[in-house]
Amino acid sequence: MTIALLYILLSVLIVISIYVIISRNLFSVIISTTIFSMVCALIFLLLDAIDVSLTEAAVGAGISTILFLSTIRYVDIIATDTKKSAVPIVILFFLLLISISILIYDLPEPGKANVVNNSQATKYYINNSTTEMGVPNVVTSVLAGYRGFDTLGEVIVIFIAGISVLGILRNTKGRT
Amino acid sequence: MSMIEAILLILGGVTALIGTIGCFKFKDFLSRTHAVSVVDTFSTLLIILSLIIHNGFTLLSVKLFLILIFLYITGSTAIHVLTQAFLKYSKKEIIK
Amino acid sequence: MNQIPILIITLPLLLTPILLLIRKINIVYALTLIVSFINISLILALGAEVYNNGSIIYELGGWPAPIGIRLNADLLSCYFLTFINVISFLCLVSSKDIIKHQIHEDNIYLFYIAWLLCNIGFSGIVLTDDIFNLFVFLEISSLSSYFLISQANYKGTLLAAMQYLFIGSIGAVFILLAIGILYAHTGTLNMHDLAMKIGQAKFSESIVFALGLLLAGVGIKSALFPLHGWLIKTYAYAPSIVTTYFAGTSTKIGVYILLRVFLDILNSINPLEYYGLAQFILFISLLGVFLSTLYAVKQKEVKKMLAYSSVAQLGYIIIAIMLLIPDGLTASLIHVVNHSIIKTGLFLIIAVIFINNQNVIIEDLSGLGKKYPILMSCFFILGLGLIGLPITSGFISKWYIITAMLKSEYWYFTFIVLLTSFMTLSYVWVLIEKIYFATNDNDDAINNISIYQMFCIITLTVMTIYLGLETSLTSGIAENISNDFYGVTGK
Amino acid sequence: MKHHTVLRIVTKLIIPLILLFGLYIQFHGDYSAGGGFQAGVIIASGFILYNIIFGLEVGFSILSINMTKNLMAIGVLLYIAVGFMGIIQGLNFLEYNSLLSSSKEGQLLGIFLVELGVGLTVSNVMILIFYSFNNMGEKL
Amino acid sequence: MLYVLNMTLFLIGLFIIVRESNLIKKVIGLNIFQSSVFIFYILISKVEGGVPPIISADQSIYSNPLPHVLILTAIVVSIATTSLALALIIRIKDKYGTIEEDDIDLG
Repeated sequence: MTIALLYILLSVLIVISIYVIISRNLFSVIISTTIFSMVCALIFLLLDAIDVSLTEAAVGAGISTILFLSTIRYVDIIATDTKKSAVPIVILFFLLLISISILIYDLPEPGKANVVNNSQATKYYINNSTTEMGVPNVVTSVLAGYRGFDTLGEVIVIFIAGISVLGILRNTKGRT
Repeated sequence: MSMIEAILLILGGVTALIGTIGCFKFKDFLSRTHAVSVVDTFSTLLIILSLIIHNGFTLLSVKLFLILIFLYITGSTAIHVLTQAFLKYSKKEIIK
Repeated sequence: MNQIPILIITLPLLLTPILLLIRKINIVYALTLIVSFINISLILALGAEVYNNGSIIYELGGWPAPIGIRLNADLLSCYFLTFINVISFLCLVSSKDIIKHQIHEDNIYLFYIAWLLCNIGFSGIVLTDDIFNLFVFLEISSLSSYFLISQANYKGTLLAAMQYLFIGSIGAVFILLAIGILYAHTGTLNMHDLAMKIGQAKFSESIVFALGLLLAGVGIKSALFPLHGWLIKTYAYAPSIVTTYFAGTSTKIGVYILLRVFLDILNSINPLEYYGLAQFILFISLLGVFLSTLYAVKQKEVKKMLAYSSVAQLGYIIIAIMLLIPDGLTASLIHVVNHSIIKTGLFLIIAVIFINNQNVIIEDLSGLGKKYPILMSCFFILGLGLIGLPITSGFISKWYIITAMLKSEYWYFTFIVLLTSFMTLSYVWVLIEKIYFATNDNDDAINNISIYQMFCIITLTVMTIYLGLETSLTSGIAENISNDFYGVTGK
Repeated sequence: MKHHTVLRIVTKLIIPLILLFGLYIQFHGDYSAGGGFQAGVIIASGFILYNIIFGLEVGFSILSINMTKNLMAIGVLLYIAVGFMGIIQGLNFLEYNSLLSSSKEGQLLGIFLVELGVGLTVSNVMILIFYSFNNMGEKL
Repeated sequence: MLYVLNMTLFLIGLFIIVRESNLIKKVIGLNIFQSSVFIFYILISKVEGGVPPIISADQSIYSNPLPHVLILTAIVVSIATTSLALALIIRIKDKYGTIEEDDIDLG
């Protein structure tokens, strides 16, 4: 049941991304990106990743849409057609797709990836999160506790984004 | 009990589907928004009602009820703003 | 517990938010310099300890290896850390007068914060022992470098930053997916653990896919030949001090990741010997060396010429690694440091002299020999180093590369190295001829070169000569490292 | 947006709800989905909604650009300071055991403080980015 | 098979970044590209019959929390990249007058 739904949702994602290629109206492209993010959030929800789902919904459908819409206030809303020919790149696309499909054929099916999901670290997190940290949500305890250094890096990344946007957009005048 | 839930849920799904079909079927903007807004509010009500019945009277049901209220307020406001924008800008290029 | 490895990352990190609170240019500049200096002394202390007592492992949060993240300071990390931080310090010292002309006044404190964060990213990449943590630090350094590049006021700057952003993000996502596939096969993210488990995991095609993705991602970061396009634009259009900094560090980090991933973590499956991957890279880089030297000869703009020369020199480094013998690794490690010092020096001289110029074309150099006698003799020595003539460090690294080639089965590559050296001679000679033998018709005022900038340039020149005469410093450590890498497998 | 009565009233009605939800996500992240990052984004979006409806000037009077800069720096500082507590007491960086006498309580407090730092930084960075995108021409 | 769909998405994202000339569409392509990798990580973290990794007394099988943590970090990186790219786009429009990469003339 979950797997069937996943197939449907992933196909929806592909349809949306093809629409992104075809459509030349930036406004509808941005709105379809929002839908893309919502469908992604649904997929994450189906795969038990509730924290990721919440984040994707808040970021992809919330903040990033606001940023995109803030941007297209300043630019032309209709994108011009690219002059490059599509044929060679489409052929390349299918060749790559076929070769990648052959290469990744031996990855474990979702739900049966035992090497990963029985690994030492994962077991440790699940067994000891409540006793060592007193935090039932394992994602939180791994995020802020066991792998807190990654989260420090994450905070720095967002800090850089802040100062960069501030520095890039400073003192630019004469815009409609 | 589960019968009622199922019926409500299916009804909700079907109404949402009808609303979406209406959105594609109608030609002009105002009837489209009309189709979506009215039907959507109703289908939300049905679906959340079914979920509340499923859960009984728990904290989760209270949360669902809050979601319902929130959706009612924001959904209708959004449609209101859309229509106002249409009335204001319908001669301009933004809306095709 | 030895706290030095974490202090190297967290001390500048602690400073960055404080700098954002202060916002006064002079205080920000002074604090940045002080912390960079403390960092160098910490790194030297760490290096001495690692050299004497072996690698230091630091467990963050006290969690042991596969559960938490840990840092691993071994000889290779210290080697890279040292020269990256020294170069960063020298560039910072000489930056003050230059960026006043190129960067908006209100942005200068942000510029220094981003600089520190970029350097933290580099240090973190080099020190970490967790492969996902490496990705995080890679993104920290990339994001801050997009910002640093975008700050110049040249015509192509914004477009160059944008294109670097796209290509850099593609590379990062490739690396992310490759990490995911490796994780799917081994269930661990710790590098040591991964190195052990990847050997036990059964062979699978998706690992080959991961290898390809890693190679592409690392190739983008280290400007491997067909993926070098961003480097030229970035070097030409970034603020000149940023170009100086990146010329010595940014691509070398790519080389570090290549070494770490392909020769250390994945060593047990011999990734470079799959389907002749090493030979493939070898021939591609050889072609790259030849073509980019040719482009460098044709260039009229000095910055672009030096950028193409960087691509060629990186080609040498990659070729030396791909010979897959200990001597080759030694040669490449020596060349990494020597080339960084030489290129930083050359770019720094250009940056110091041409503060306001959009493009520096060769004609601009005419007659500079009389105006700046000391600077230009430094330029001359560094130019000799770039060609690889004796008494400079460039000679030592060329010597090691050629010896390594003669020892391997690819002895005929030496001809190409000699040929490209002659081509290098031709374009460096064009510059030197302009400097000393051409007369200048326009009387531009002589820039005031501050004593600090002079000090940095002379330091770099002296280092070039010193490393050319006293080879035991670089080659001793480099040989130790390559013995560590190849000694275990007994090749 | 002076004449949009419905919009203004509804905004006033739902912004407290959004902020409340953000705080719930922030402080209930130990027991259910959520954490500092999500909470920061949600709180920021509530504030951004306020700015969109009532204009940036009103927003600036509540939270000026300098204030957002300071707050985002303080968020990062909080995180690093918690990390340095371990070093000061002779343990490792980010070792939360040192914060309180009991190890488990220390871990809980550490996670709480760290998430608070993340939330503070993220919400202020998002607001700052929104300001920068929409306030061109004035001094940032 | 799910991975093939996922990789299709991956390639479409790459295709958009490489081929499109409009910078905003490129950024959207980058988002799609990154999302496909996020989905890949979450796909391998699923455990059959598992529930979300919030420990409760009446459950014993949980999905793997580690990839969730990694992807949370990666999403943050993605939004940071997006905001930086959009800021650059606004400046590019300001400076060159267009956001079509092919039309920008550095001449």
